[in-house]
Amino acid sequence: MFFLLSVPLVLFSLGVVLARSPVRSALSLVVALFLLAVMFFLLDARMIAALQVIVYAGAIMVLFLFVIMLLNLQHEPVETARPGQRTIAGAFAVVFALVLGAVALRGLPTMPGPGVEVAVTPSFGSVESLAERLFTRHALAFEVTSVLLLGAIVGAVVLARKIPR
Amino acid sequence: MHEVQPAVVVENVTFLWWIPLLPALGVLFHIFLGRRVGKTAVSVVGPSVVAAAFIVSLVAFIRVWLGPPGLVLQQVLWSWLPVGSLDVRFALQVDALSAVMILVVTGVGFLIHLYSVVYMHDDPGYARYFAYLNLFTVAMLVLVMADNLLLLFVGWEGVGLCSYLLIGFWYDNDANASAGKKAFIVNRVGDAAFLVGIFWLFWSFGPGSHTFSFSEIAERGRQLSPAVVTGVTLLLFVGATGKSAQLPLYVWLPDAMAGPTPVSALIHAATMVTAGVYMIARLHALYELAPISLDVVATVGALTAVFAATIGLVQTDIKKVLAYSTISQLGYMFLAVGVGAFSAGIFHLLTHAFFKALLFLGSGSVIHAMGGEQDIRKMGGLRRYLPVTYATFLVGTLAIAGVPGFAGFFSKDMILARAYAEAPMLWGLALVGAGLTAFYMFRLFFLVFLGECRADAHTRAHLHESPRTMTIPLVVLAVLSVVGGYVGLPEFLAWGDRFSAFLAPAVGGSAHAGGHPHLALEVALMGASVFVALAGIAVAYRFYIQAPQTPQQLAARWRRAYQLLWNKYYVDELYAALFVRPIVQLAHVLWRQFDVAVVDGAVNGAGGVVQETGRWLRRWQTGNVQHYALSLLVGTLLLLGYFLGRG
Amino acid sequence: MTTLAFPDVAWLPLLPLMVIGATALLVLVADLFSEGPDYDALGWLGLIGLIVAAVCAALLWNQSGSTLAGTLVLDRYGLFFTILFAVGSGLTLLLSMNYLETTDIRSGDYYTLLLFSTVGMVLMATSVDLIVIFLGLEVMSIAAYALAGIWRTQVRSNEAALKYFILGAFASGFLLLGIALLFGASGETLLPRIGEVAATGTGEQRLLVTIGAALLLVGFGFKVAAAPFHSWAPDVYEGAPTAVTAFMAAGIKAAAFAAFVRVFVDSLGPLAGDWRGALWILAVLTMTVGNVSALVQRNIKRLLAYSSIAHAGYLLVGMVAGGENGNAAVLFYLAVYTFMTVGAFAVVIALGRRGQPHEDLDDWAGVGLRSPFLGFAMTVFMLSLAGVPPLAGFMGKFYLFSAALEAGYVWLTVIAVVNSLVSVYYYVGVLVKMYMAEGGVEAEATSARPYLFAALVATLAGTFLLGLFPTPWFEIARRSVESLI
Amino acid sequence: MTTVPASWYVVLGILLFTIGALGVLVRRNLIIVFMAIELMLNAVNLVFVAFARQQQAMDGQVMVFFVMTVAAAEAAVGLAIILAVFRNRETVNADEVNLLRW
Repeated sequence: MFFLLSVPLVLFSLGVVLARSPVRSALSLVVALFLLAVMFFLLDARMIAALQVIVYAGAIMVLFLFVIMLLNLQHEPVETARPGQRTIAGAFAVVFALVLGAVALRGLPTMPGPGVEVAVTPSFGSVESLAERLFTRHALAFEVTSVLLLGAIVGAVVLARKIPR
Repeated sequence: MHEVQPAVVVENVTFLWWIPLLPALGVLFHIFLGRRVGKTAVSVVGPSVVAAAFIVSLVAFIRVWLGPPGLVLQQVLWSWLPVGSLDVRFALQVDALSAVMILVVTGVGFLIHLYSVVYMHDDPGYARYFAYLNLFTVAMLVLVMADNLLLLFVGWEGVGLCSYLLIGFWYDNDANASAGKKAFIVNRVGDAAFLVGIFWLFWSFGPGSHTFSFSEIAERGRQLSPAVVTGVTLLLFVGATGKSAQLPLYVWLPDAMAGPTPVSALIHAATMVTAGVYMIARLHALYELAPISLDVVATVGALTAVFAATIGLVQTDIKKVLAYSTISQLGYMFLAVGVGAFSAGIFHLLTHAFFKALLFLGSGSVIHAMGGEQDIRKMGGLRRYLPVTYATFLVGTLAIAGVPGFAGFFSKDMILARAYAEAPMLWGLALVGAGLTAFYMFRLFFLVFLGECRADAHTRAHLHESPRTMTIPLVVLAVLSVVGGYVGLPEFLAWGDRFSAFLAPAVGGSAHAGGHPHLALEVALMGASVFVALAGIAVAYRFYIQAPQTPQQLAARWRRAYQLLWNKYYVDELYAALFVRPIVQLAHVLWRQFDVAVVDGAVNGAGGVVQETGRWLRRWQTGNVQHYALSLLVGTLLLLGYFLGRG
Repeated sequence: MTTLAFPDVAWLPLLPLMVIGATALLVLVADLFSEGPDYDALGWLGLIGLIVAAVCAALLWNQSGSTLAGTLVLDRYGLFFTILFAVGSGLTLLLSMNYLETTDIRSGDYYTLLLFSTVGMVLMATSVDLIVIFLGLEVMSIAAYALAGIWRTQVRSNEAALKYFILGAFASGFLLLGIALLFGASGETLLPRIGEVAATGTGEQRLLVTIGAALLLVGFGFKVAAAPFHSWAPDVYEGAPTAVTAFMAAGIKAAAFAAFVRVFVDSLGPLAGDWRGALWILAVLTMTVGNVSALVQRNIKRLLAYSSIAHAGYLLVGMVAGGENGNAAVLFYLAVYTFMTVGAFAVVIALGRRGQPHEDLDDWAGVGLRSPFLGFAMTVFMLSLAGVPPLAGFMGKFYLFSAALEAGYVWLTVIAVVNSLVSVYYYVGVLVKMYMAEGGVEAEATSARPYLFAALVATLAGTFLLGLFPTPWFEIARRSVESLI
Repeated sequence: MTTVPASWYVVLGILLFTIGALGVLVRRNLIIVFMAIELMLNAVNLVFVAFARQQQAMDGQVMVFFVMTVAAAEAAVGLAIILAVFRNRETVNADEVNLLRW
């Protein structure tokens, strides 16, 4: 099941990065996000999986598509490509993935705490359990998100509002 | 040498701060009102604030002089850094050493301010000029009145800044700008060492309360390991070689002559460049704990003295000659402090301030009269046109050449006598330097004032003596260049060495405390230096007054006499071939190859490398956001690599 | 339905935060009812709010405690930074009030965003929960992205916002991944718990923590503009509206350091052996790149940007030194830096006019002579930045470098001293332009711009005060770091 | 069904993170660059959820909630910035936004 999901996930992610048309990139991203939601579900994060679909695939991606349509950008701007940069960036990215991947593989399996194969309590990942943590232990962070969103709204409005003549 | 440390008597007073404050008020006046109130007001305020500071300094001096030996006037303005292990205060102090220095700074400073009133009168940046000059005075006063090393560093940086500004005063001239830059870069090197020295000293004192005051440094220095003291003192000395233009950091000073002449007189001859000597004298207790450092100081001083003198032989720019002679004379001062004759070094500092300021101001008067010409090959015979300048310049030349009776003689003799006792090799070097000094100074004098006038007709028609405001400082300085030496006579004459006795509480044992040289020996040494000086003068006379005409004229008229003279001249030739020419050539080599190529190259090179690096780094800043992101990723990888490499 | 036990709220630790937040909302609402073109009232409102917040923080000085499940603490460290941010933002507000008149920026939004950003900064300094620190950083940054681009008709302002945003979000990704790894190692995001794992965890846990620390270093290194994560800074500083640049140089850098120091000292302290070496390298690189690059700059804002990078390097020296003195020196220097850099930018603003920003150094020729006050102010700020005694910058460097020496980092100190001496070159270069050349522009009389004048006087006073009487302030900084460690 | 260890999910997350970072580095279109950043954030979310499962700590899932909020806030401001750039320059090509340099 993991491989069934992860292979297309990686492919669609690459699609985001490699597709020529921005719309195709965006759609690849939507699919990747859906696949991620399924993964969350597999990891007993039910509430998060639902939020992923609603907030990400639903709201944020619509915003992206909206802007793409607004700017009417059908194709990638002419590539003034420096092939060097792609190669270098690719090489560094591969090294980065290898290093961190190796660390994760080395560091994790023997870590204390149950692995994924161990069952969890039924309520793990439910709305209640999430809310229970969110409104107690993370009450401050939760309040801060309101400030964050308000600030973002003000910022976005300031920047995108029609320029007064 | 310093067994008897006279007890220090500290007296708290409240008037010391007026000494730097008065010129500081002058700075504010010039900057904020200078352009509005006009030149007359600036001309009055500029010199008079310094004069007022001089009067206050005089009061301080007299109180120290008449007070008990070892009296230190002190004014604590406020506690600057009373935290934890530090208790540095903003405190001014005047002991015997500082008393001498503030008199020099304000006294000579005042005369040079006065002189500038006329000299700079037509300059559009008149108020600006006086602002800088006053500011310099403030910084220099802080430097010499500081009671701790940090405050001294405040002044140290301040004078450097003013010097930099004043060298580049005529900013529209590229040479000036680059000279200013050079001074700046070279002094960075020195200051870096200086600062590291201060930090190291602070660090090595370890926990406990530090005031960084000089008395504390003297006291605690004894508890430090000799290696640390040697290291610290050497680093501080590197700073001094930068500020006081010693080997190998002297190169900026000749270029600094691009600034206005009164500036050269004040900053680059009389006061700022002596800061290094002052600093070592001030920290004499520390230096005395580090014999190696003292040896280095003395050796560098002696080498510089000879080295700069040889270069002085072949210079044709009147101010360049004086510049190299300044470097050379500073070398004598370092030699003095290096052999432990701190009061002799300060004594020479004092007399040098008089006669070198005189010579610079005199050269300014000459340049003024010649319409800006500085090439001595185009001068000559100026005696007729500039009688006052001529007479005073002669006094200055006699003084620097070490002719008996003039100030320079006494101070240089004191140094030589002590050097002979401590390090005969260095004494020999210094003696050679003295001869060379007499030679090139009189060469300068002869070429400028005697013989035929080689100026073009236009310049000659405009030759005139400088106005009173310029000649009065000359005369005053000339008088000082004579009588200034009599405060420190050799022990066996009249009232003896009052100067060293006065300074003794501040800089440790008097010059002769290490045991009197035998009277006969002292007289012999004196004779040697007199002989060398006179020989130098004689050679100069022969070369630049007699020789040019003699060969041809005599050859044409009297064959026999010509033969005779020819033979004599042949001796001269031989002599010249054997001694003079190699020296001259060496001088050329040193000047052209070493000075210009190596040292200049190194300085410009170091600056250039940094600049180039800057340009190179700049190319990475492409403006492309993805390049930036890439650099971020690369940085991340390097960090990860580092952390994993350790773990 | 389960009942949730909402944690007990101790309100005192929240007080300064809530005052600033309430002020932001108040300004936001007031903006709806105010008619242009004079928005001074909004500026005053913000200023009063910040002053009240600073006073509250000062009154809480001897209190301590925590609130909301221990995620927010009341300690001197946080209070010190709260006051510092209030001062920095207040000064920025003050100089903005005259600056905005010369731009097309609508003041109401501007002030609101500035205050929101300050809220984020205070959160970064007072929280001990990584997730709250991250959210605070985002609150601060998102407002700052918008502020950088707030002069919408200016292409340079747009570009600055874009670069800041793309790179900022990119760096946030790394920071977040770092937090994720720390969470993976400890199952927590509270700093003390992570500290325990870092100290006593198994080898695998510590491996994760180490890598997480490296990634956190990237995120914080980016925000403080440490090389090689500095490349955004020159472009963004140059392009952003000048008042915003001042805010970034003073406030945002200080906030990033506040979180940086707290996270690394408080929770990653056991790994100090690892990260000190990395910081050593970063410090050297940052100082050198900043100073050397600044030598060849012609634009004053860009020059100050590189100078700001170099200063991040000096501050890292203090972090490497560590201990009470090193960390206190960082705090002290941040306070010093706030005054001098805001002051320098204030002079830049004073020289600009509507449509003519006068940011090229050639425009500065002779300014010192024509406008003695501006010249004097700039001289003080430049010399202070260069570290010339007895100004504040010197004292700051003195504390930083002697802390490094005390900790035994001799070479680092030497490199830092050499660097600060190199920096004198370009700072004095500005002075030379101002005093030694002719032909620049005429500045508007400062008396016509009272707020700007007030900001200049305040920053000058700060620069002198911290330089001439540093002790009580350093003592405060020292007390502030006592609560760490 | 879920028999793979949590570390595999973490590795997958890191892989996705890297793909996102690669997108930031190589794409010219600023909107796609921005989408790549969103992908990076999502990759971190996966890491959080995996850790949460392994540690049996709900906090990891709460983190995801916050990251989503941050992503939404960034999206709002980021797209507004890109819009503003487009209005002034008629381009969303990263290579053409390079007035500020050196």
